Amino acid sequence: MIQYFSIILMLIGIFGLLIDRNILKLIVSLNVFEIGLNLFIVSIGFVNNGIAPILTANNSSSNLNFVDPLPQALVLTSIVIGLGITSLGLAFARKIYKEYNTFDLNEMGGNN
Amino acid sequence: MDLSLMAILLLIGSFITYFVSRSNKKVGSYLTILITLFALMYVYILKNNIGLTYELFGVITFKVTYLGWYFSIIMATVYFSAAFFNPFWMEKFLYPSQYNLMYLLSFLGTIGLFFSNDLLTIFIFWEITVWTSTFIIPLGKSRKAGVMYFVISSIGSMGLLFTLMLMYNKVGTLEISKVFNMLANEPKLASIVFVMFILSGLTKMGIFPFHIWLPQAHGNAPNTFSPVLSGGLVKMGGFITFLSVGVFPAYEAFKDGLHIAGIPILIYIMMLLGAVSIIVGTLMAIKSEDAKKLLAYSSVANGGYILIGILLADQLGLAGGMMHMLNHAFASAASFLAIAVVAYKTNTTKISELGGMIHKMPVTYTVFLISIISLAGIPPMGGFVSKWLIIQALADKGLLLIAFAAFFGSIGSFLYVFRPLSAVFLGQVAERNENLTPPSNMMRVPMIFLAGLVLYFGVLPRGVLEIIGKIQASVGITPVELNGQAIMAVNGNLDALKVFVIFGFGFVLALLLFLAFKKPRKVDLMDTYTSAEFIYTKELYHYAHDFYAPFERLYGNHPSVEKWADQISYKVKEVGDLVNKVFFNFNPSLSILWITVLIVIIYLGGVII
Amino acid sequence: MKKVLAFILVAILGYFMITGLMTAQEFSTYGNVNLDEKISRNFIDKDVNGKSDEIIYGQTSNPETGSANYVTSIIANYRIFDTLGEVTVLFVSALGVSLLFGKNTKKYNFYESNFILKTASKMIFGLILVVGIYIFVHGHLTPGGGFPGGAMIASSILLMYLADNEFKANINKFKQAESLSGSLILVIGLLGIVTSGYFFYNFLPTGTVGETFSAGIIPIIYTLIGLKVGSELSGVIYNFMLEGGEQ
Amino acid sequence: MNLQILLIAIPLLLAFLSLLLKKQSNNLLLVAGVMNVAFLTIIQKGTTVIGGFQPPFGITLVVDNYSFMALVVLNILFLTTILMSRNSIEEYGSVLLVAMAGLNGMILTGDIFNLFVFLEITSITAYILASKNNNYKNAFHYLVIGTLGSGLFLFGIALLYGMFGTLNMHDLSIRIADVDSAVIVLPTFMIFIGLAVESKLMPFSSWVKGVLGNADDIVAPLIAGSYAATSLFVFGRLFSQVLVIDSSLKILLLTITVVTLVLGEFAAFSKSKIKEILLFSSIGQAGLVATLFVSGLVLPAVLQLINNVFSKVVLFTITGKIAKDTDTDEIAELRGIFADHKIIGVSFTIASLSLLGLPLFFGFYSKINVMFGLFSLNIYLIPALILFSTIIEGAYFIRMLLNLWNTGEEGEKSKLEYKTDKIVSFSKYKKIGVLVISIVIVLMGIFPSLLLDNLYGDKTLLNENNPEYIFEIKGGM
Amino acid sequence: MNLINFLQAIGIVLFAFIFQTSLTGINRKITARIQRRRGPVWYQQFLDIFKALTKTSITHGWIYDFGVIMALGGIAATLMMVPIAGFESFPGMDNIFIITYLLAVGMLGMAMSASGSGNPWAAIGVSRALTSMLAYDIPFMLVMIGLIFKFDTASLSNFAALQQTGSIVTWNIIKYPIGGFVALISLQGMLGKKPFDNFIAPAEIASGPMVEYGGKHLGMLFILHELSTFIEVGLIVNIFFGGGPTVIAFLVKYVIVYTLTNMVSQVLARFKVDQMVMFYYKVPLALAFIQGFIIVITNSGGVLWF
Repeated sequence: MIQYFSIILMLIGIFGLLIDRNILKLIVSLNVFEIGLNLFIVSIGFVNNGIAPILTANNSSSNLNFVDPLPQALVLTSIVIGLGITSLGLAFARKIYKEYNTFDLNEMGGNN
Repeated sequence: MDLSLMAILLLIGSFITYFVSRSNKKVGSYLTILITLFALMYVYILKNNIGLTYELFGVITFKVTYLGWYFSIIMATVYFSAAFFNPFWMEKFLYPSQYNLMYLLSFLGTIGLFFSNDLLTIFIFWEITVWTSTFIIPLGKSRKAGVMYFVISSIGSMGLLFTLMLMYNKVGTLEISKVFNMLANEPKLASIVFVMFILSGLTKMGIFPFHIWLPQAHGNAPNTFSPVLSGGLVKMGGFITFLSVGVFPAYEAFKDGLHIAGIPILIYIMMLLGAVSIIVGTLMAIKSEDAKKLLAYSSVANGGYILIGILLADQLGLAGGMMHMLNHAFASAASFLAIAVVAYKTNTTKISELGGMIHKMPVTYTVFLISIISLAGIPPMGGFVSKWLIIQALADKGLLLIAFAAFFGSIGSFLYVFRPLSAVFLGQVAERNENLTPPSNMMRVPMIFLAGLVLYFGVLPRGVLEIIGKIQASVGITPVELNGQAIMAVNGNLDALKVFVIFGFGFVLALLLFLAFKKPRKVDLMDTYTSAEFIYTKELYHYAHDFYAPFERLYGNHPSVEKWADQISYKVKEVGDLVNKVFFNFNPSLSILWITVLIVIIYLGGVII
Repeated sequence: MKKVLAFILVAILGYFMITGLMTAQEFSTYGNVNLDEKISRNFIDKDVNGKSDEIIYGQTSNPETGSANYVTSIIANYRIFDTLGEVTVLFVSALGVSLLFGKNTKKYNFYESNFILKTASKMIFGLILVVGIYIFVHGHLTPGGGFPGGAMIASSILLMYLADNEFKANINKFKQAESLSGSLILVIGLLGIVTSGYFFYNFLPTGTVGETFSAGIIPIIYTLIGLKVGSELSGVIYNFMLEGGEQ
Repeated sequence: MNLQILLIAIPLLLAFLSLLLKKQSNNLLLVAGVMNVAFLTIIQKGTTVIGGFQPPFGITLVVDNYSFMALVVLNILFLTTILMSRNSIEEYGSVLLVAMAGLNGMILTGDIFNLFVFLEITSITAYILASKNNNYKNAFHYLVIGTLGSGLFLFGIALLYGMFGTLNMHDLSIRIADVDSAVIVLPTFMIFIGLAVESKLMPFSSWVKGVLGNADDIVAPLIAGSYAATSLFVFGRLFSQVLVIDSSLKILLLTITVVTLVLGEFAAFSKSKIKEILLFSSIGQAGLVATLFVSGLVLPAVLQLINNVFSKVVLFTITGKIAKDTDTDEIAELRGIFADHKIIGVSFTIASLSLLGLPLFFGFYSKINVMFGLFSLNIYLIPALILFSTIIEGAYFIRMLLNLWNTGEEGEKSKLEYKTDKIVSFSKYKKIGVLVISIVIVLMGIFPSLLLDNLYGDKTLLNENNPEYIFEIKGGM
Repeated sequence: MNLINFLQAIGIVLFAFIFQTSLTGINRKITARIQRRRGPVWYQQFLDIFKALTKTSITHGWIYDFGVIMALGGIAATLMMVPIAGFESFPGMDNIFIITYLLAVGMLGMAMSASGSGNPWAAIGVSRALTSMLAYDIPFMLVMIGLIFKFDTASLSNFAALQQTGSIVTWNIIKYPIGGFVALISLQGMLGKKPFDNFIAPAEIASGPMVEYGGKHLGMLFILHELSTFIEVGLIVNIFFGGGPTVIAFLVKYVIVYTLTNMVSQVLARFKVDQMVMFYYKVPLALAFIQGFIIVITNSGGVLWF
């Protein structure tokens, strides 16, 4: 079930990208999209009544029913990448604000 | 005599010329004369090894044939004689060394084209010629002309490339003698290939509706290059056209299809295009105000004759077309050179600004007279023989429409021929041209040479017709029948030599009559009867503008292909702007919209399938 | 109007995507994944380079990778090249931020900071720092690792910035730490080539699964990553804190 | 022991170190570039695994004919670019170092998720470069589109992993080979979008205009040269080897690419600024190359790609410099600019003519190969469209060249006194660089075997899709 | 081609000159009668010509003289090729196209000399002359194409011979009435008779090609005019009226045709040059095409009606 909600999150992000003109909102929409995506990736790896892929004193054998650890690793990577991009985007946003004194793409004009 | 060696030598020579001209442009321009002369002689000697093949860089293959030899002799002659003018223009050019380089490279391209043994070689040299000459044209008055020239030529090369690829994919070889054979019994494919292949010929020869580049390019190119363009490069189209009916089994392939007066419909349509370009060229030449543009339009018309003659592909027509190619090459080159002399002295080619040049440069006038009445096909010049052959062939086939165009062209040519004769050379000399120095002998030499050739082939056409006969025999057409100097046509024959003698005899009679009476009194040109008007300025005496006003009125508002071309380019621009607005908006969400839409489309496709 | 259209479009898209997922058998029902069809099975059994028997917490010694946390074993060992990549991503984006704000000099002052806030945040600062360090040191045993740890360190710095107007972290120290730790990571990788011909080869003994000093280079790398991430993020925060100096 | 990892590791290491020695970063960049080109001579073809974990579990770096070609092209391009425009690098040395590492990684990696990571690295460096000279708005535009694209790319990867449970490309290709290709339509298209944004296919390339339209003489050649080359090479590897699709999707992809080609040329025709003409033409060229890759013609695609990127580097370097010095790239204002920069002008001309595929230049060879390839597939519509677009291309390129060489308005003789009064000064690095590249273009045009013999063993003109070009992503399994 | 031929040629020229000139004189009288005048004596034309020749004239430079000589020479040469009643001074040279094109040489020479005089009126006149040439030649040529296609010959004597097989019905004017009609209209134009005489009409003397001429130049142009008239009428007679088995028959036909054209011209008004072009391209051209198509179709086995 969860993967459908993640899809819906992604769609919300795309919707935001479609209608928003405000740079910050655009960045937020991007983040929403990415979060949905990450959720989806994690959801791929879930195994029915599986447990977290960590060996501890309680569940000490690798023959236990672990969930797929690989998607989690991928998600970690993609989260960090998202972070980097967000910081860069925000930096751009601040520069643009310095230049145009607005966050609204329409008010900047200069199309073509 | 190795042909590929010659190609290499030309290549090296052209670059040597370039570097020499970097240091001293005069010397470089003299080098162009020497190199073209060398090439001319080299090609002439090549006649001994007809049928040999050569190879270059593993890709390019040459074969020496009568066809190639004939064409390259023409081309080399034109380049050689035009080269005499280069030294005088070196000062006027922005890039003299580049001019010399391109001049020789384009020459190399044409020679290679004529001797090439496979379609790929043809294409390579075709493109070389096109782009090299493209860089010469804008040195003149117009950049747009260069662009138009390149675009229309590349339409042609597109057709060439398409044919090439198609045939290679079908046959697996590119050798000209083999590649088209299988088409004889595949009419559908053959028609595609025929059209695509001859397209290149039409574009280069300036056949309607591709004629628009000639006036632009010829009219605005540097005066030293216009002769080459009109006398030389246009003939590449003739070469392709010859291949497309001589080597290409056109008549066999279409023998089952619809025929008009014994001509397959497809070829007939091409002939009609030729006819149209004769008429269009004539009418436009009649009304054009610039001497070079006038000559360019006359090349359009003559291109029509050449196309028709070659497409007839029979004993007379082909001979006529091929010979007309030679005559037109030399005649138009000579006339362009004459105009070049005038332009060199007076810095203008507008007819209405000139006049009375005969008093300043009688030799140039004579050359111009000879060459231009040969263009009009008036005896005893070469143009008359070839036009006579073509018209005989038309009468023999009974092609009325084409014949109408041919007659219209030849009579109309009297009109546009007379225009520059009278308005540029005759009449009063304008004040600003009063003290012109006569042109130097270096300019006179090539003009007299070419004019002499034109006259010679008009009086003694046998030599050239023998070569043409060999060419015809090589493609399985009965060679034109000769008897002494007389040409034996199916209905009636022409003995150019006798015609010349009789004409001379009549001339002598008239001369005697003239001398028999009192010597006339020489009066000034201003001293004329003007029906009680008193005019004191020579310009007012000079009737040059709107020479054929009443006739031009009749077709004043004609549709013009130039306008269509402009509209096409404008449409392309519009589409481009649309793309620019729709896809390259500065607003990211638009492209996100596109992405989303595309994904939806994908899903829809998934659902549908 | 535009919103409506956009909504309709997105709705159609969503409909298609969800139905598409429902029809595809891999995604239709949540969680019926058979790990044996996936390469992760070998990650869990730690038998990528040949069969090894069952891994037991606290007993198995010198397995392929020593970390008890499978995710860590993947991040810091099996797919460490990805991790290097993401470190680079952080690095370059931090670089970009510092390029954008490099000319800035003056620091934002959000509000007048008072004494209580300063002292309290100083105390919390220490705690957060310790926890962060713990997290990336124990990354191979417990959840967490270099990135969360680094993020915590950065958050402590952020706290100090917010709380204390006079607080001045030495940005050059950050930069040095960043570049040194990054270089060290690569050096370790190259050492692998020197020792055994494989980039990032785990050349240290992997020890017993579950012990603190196990898993070979994983803790070292995680520590370095933690330092690097921490300093990078702190640098980013620092840059965002600055203003003025822009033309 | 294969050293291709050094192509990535060394620039990365130098990038990290360059934070400490800020002053030296540009020299470090040059060092890295030179070292990478040097490494090309010593690395041998084969596969290496990271961390000693066998494929498909570990990450592999693959050097085969294809990627070796790509590496050669990329590193030489990169080095020449930074050498030619070293004065414009300013403080972006470290970024360029990372970019170098990322680009090499994109080409080398044999793991699809790792590809995503490197894609992100390169695109972030691209965003930063795009923001050079206060071009923030367009950079942000690029960032939004690029991020969404790579997000979709990741989505595709996730779907693929969910379906096939592996990330190694070769493993993936094997597993994909025995399922119906209709199954992978969605992930394939997602990945297509992700790469299309980077390799400038329409309609995903709206960023190009803003970014390249205002880029200077280091950013423009990089993005239109190295970045475009890399993303197209990766595109080729994925779509002609891994995600081999033969379904309605293929038709759609072909439609997109061909439409990109034609419309790109149209748009370029309608422009009057040199940069915009060039950028639209490179969009068109990207469409052409992508078309060839999707139809499975690898050799022609690679040749066309090489021809395109080398010419574009020359053109963009010169144009960027001109625009920088004269604050304009309107053709009409730059009439006869080459009159006193003959060398630059000649190189510009040679590059353009090679793009047009005229003989004596390498472009002719690639064009012929493209045509033979397409016709050998017995498809006639696409070649016809390509030829048609070549005409338009010729129109605007020749128009540009003639106006840049010759002076004077229409109808005036081309004389020196009408020359534009704009002043440009080219450094000797630029002169040498562009001249060398154009000489190479001419040489390869006259003796095309030079290139191929050294990389692949002998090729003659008329055979395409030679088996040796069908590269293999062996994971050692 | 030996001396005899040339002597015969001179003879032909002289004969044609004398005959046509006197015929012109007669026609001047006929014209006068039509206009209810007495008119000049029949040899008036000779007097005019010799008077002109003997007067001192002016010249505007060598091209002015050369043009006249070239024109007269060209026309004379053309005349030498026209067969009269099967008698040819130069056998085998009577190809229709050679004759028509050689005529053009005369025209061109005259035009050159005229505008060599530097008088704008002359240039204007020449432009009119050439334009009308473009008008009247083409329908005639088209008809000729049709006939050549039919008879597989372009030689005038052959044409004449082919029509002398039977009675009058073998004449082309009977067999191809449309073509004949077109040819006659064209002849009207060639001879510069009304309504197509705008370039050499008497009223144009002051503002036509002839404006500058006087003295022997004018005289030679008169001769030229007579000779070219002979050629043109001769063409028509040879092609459409079966030439002449005997010289007498030829000359009779000749007189009839010429006088007819002259009479027609007396009752018609004059066209402006553009009107003339329009006329020729409307009616005669269409007729010529019809005639041509009829010939071509029937010859290729097609049936026109029933």
